[in-house]
Amino acid sequence: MNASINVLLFGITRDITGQTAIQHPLAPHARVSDLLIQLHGQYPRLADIRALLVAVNGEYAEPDTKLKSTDEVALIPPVSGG
Amino acid sequence: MNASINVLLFGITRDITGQTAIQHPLAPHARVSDLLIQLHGQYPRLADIRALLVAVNGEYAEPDTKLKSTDEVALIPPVSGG
Amino acid sequence: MISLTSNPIDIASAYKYLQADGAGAIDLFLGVVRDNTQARPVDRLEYEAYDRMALSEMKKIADEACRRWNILKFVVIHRTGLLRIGEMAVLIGVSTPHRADAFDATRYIIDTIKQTVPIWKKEVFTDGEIRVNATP
Amino acid sequence: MISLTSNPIDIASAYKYLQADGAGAIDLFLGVVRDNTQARPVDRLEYEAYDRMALSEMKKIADEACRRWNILKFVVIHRTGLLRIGEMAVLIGVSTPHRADAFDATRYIIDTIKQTVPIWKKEVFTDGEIRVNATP
Repeated sequence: MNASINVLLFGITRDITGQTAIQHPLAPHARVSDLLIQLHGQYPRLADIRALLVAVNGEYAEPDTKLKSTDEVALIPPVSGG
Repeated sequence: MNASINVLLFGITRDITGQTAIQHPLAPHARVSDLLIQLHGQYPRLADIRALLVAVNGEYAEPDTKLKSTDEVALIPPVSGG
Repeated sequence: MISLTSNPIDIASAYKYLQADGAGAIDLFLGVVRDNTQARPVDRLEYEAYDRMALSEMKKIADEACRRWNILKFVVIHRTGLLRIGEMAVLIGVSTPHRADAFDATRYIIDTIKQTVPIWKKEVFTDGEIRVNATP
Repeated sequence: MISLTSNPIDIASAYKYLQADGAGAIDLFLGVVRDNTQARPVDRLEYEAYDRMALSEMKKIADEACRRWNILKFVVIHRTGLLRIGEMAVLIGVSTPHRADAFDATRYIIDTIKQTVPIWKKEVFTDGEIRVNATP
């Protein structure tokens, strides 16, 4: 049984993927940067976003943050609220 | 017949004079500074006000502004609105 | 819109007046009667104005703000008479396309009002003492 | 008070909430939907938020403002969903004893919200084109 992780999508990442969330396979010891590389492979247009950040459990995360399958991950393209 | 000028009083100048306006004799060719000197003589406590300005017809006036009897003069102690 | 009034200032109608299709930002500054001045308990304030000149000086300030910033609409309302704790003494409102102008203009208007507009505040402290012309 | 809401923002209740006996100044900033972006006519906006994180990021910003300035009460309300021209997208309100703090804190809060809070705007132009993620 392979582990997977839930990735929430917002803003332009919804338009690129056509989805509001995806289940993505999670390799053991995977970090945020590993997940991003895989998602870029799957959705090349994600690489066009000039500053794509990742949140883990509702907090901005660093590229070397480790992931576990119970984490809530979210792709955060440049915000435009206010 | 002596000319006179109407002087409106506001703020602390009302408390000092006990009035909201006074009629003051107006010498020929009198300027704002002449009027202030006379009023200081009559109400010495006016000299305690750290920056007493004078308005003529609703505009801040200079000490050398000439006065005529039809002018509306007002004593403007430091303002404290807002 | 510039006014002096002895009635309570209504924020909703000021907001309504400030609306403009090109407005992306509205800043509203409210000057309120606080319960103390330099830690001394205040009971109430009384504002007195040289009405005609207060209006013309407020207009000069608003005109200058309109020269300096891209202002779509503005409201300047100063209350006179007896005011209790929590009541609004002054409302300044500015609508602009972008927010920096709204903040800068509103701040300029209130700062300048406090320097040049012939309105005077009498502070009545809870111990009964009255102070005239304390500049803040 | 911090909230995200899909209902129209009510300025009167925000003002009521901001009142405090020690407040001498209240600044209210309203971000409003304007009829154009860079001279291009806008029909409507749609705001989408990562709710849980938007709330926690707004709280961080307000907490930091409370550390920097003497704030008595604050209100931060961001609207989500479909907004028409003239509707309020965001309201920031701060009450303080003195006015400089109210202006500085309000401006800090709105500036920082635009940088860090996960809320996204979709602009729908009158010609039907949709633009996502244009940062202002």
